[in-house]
Amino acid sequence: MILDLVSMLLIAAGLLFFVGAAVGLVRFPDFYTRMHAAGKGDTLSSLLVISGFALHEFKDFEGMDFILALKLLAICVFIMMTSPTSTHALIDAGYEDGIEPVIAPDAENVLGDPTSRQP
Amino acid sequence: MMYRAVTFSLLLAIWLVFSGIYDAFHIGLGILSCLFVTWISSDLLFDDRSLGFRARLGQAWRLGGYLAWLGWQLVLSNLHLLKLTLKPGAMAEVEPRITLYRTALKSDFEKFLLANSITLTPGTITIKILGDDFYIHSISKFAADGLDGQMERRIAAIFAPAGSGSPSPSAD
Amino acid sequence: MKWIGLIAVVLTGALLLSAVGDFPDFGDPKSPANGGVGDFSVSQYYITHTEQDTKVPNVVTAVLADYRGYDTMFETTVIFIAGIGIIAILRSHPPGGRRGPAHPIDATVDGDHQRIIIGITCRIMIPIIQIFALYVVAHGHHSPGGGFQGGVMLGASFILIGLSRDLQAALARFSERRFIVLACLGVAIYAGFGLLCLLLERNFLDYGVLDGFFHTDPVMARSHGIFAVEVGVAFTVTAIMFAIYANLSSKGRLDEGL
Amino acid sequence: MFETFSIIAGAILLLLMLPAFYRVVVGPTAIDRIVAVNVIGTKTAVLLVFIGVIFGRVEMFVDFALAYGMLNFIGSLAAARYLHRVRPFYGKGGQLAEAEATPTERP
Repeated sequence: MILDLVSMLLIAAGLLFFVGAAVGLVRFPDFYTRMHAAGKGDTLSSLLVISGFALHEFKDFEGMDFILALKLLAICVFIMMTSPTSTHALIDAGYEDGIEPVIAPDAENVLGDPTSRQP
Repeated sequence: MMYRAVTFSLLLAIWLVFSGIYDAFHIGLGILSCLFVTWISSDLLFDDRSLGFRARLGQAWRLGGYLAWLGWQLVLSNLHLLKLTLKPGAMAEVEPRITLYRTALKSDFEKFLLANSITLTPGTITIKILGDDFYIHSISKFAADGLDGQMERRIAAIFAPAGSGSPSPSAD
Repeated sequence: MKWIGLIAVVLTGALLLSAVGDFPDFGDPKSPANGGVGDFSVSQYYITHTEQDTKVPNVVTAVLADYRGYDTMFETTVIFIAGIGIIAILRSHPPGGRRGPAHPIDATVDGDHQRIIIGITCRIMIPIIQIFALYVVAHGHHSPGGGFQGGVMLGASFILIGLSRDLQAALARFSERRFIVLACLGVAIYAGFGLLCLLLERNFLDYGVLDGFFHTDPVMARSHGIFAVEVGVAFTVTAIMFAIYANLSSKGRLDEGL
Repeated sequence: MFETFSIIAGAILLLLMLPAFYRVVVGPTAIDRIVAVNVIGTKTAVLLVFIGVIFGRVEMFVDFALAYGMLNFIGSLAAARYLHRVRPFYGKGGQLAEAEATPTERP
């Protein structure tokens, strides 16, 4: 019972982070900032939701439950490996595609104008 | 040869976790598949083969500790992002900037770990790596200030234990 | 010539459409497939008899590769023909001759991040994806999956090599010669098992007669026959997936790719 | 109890795809749409685990989720690589191109 409650709590927290990512995806001003919401909000929330389920599947403390929980954790590891990489690949492609970033007034873009790098 | 054996046993462990059916037929198929994958892509999993098995085991152990620390950082980063998105009026705190971060890490795998850790934690994403320079997009000033080199020190400690003093060669 | 083709297509289409009216209604419980003719129902038969007929727990796999194996064989052949068609069209007349890359690659744009971040992630992921793909192929009997799904993932792992480095690195592992041979081999395995049954004086793709070949009883032989056929499907799908990517991304020149 | 909770949570997750879908429709740049599709893909992978828990067949749906995640990863990498190398939308979607009168074209 306690295990169920904890896993529900984890799933609820994951959903909260999913909400944050979804709202950020709509509200943020430019492509680069939206990428923050898209790439990271999804990672942690997927991890929380799936580990919540892994905990729930652990109810009987049998061998097969352990294997099933490991299988669910494999998804977590997979997301943790691939999500930053695809985030990076997409943001880099956006930069090379000439999308101008919005920069705060008190900072400068050290990387230079993306469209000036045209070959 | 040893690396091939390690690859094979890792793959077999993955197969056994996924399979869930432990009769002779399926385990035999698993061994055949693992041999096949080891044959076609054993050079992919481990790139640098200069280190001994014991040193690798130590690295893997410290890597696990680092990943646990990273998980906690991930929670902090997402709380910051959640505040930025959901709190009314917090949108003014969104001050995106691109900063330069110069690292002392040498090997490719260390840089890879640093870049992915940066992408995962407080409001920062690695856009480019040119030599030792990381170009990082941060979503706010708070996030940009989070890059204080603590992460780099922890990564360096994985591959060069404090006792040895000498920088590690390269690591996978 | 164009007009003859058009007339043939229109006539065939009209012929097929004219048969639609004779079909049973959508979801009709009394249709031959659902309710059956007399006291014989096809779907009831599959659900109740699959386990004792073939010892395959997954009814869908049994229907796909055994009861309707003929259909699946030609699905595999369709994939094979699609791949061969793409290879034939793109390889015979690559635009701009065989010299020079399709997309000129700018080394300054690449930086080190392509090699470091994407390269290392893909390097670690590829063996894991391959073992997962083989797991999907091997467990077609017990979980949804089998030749088509596993083949797609195995082909995708080779595509990932091409994406993380360049097409040459992928072709070094899985050359043009190899993927064409493997595609043919897959179809040949499927049709060959069917033909073997025919030679042993049974129906095409009736695996029960292969009990001597697999050293088991006829029921297990059907189970093993389904597995062998799935492996053939996986071969073809893997090879064709990669062949389509390699040819389309380099416009048939097989040089640099994306 | 847990099943009801899973159904409700899954429904919320499904509704959360709508903001991403808004991004797919509105854009404004092509890569924004790709990112949004990627986000929908990640949510789908998680939703498959939900469905598995509701039907009580987690071990089966985990395979779906993993396969879906893999193909999603490969798809987004391929899209990024294509935009990076071929640049079909170069300067067309960025805010700079809207400000400039002359469109920039890749030689």
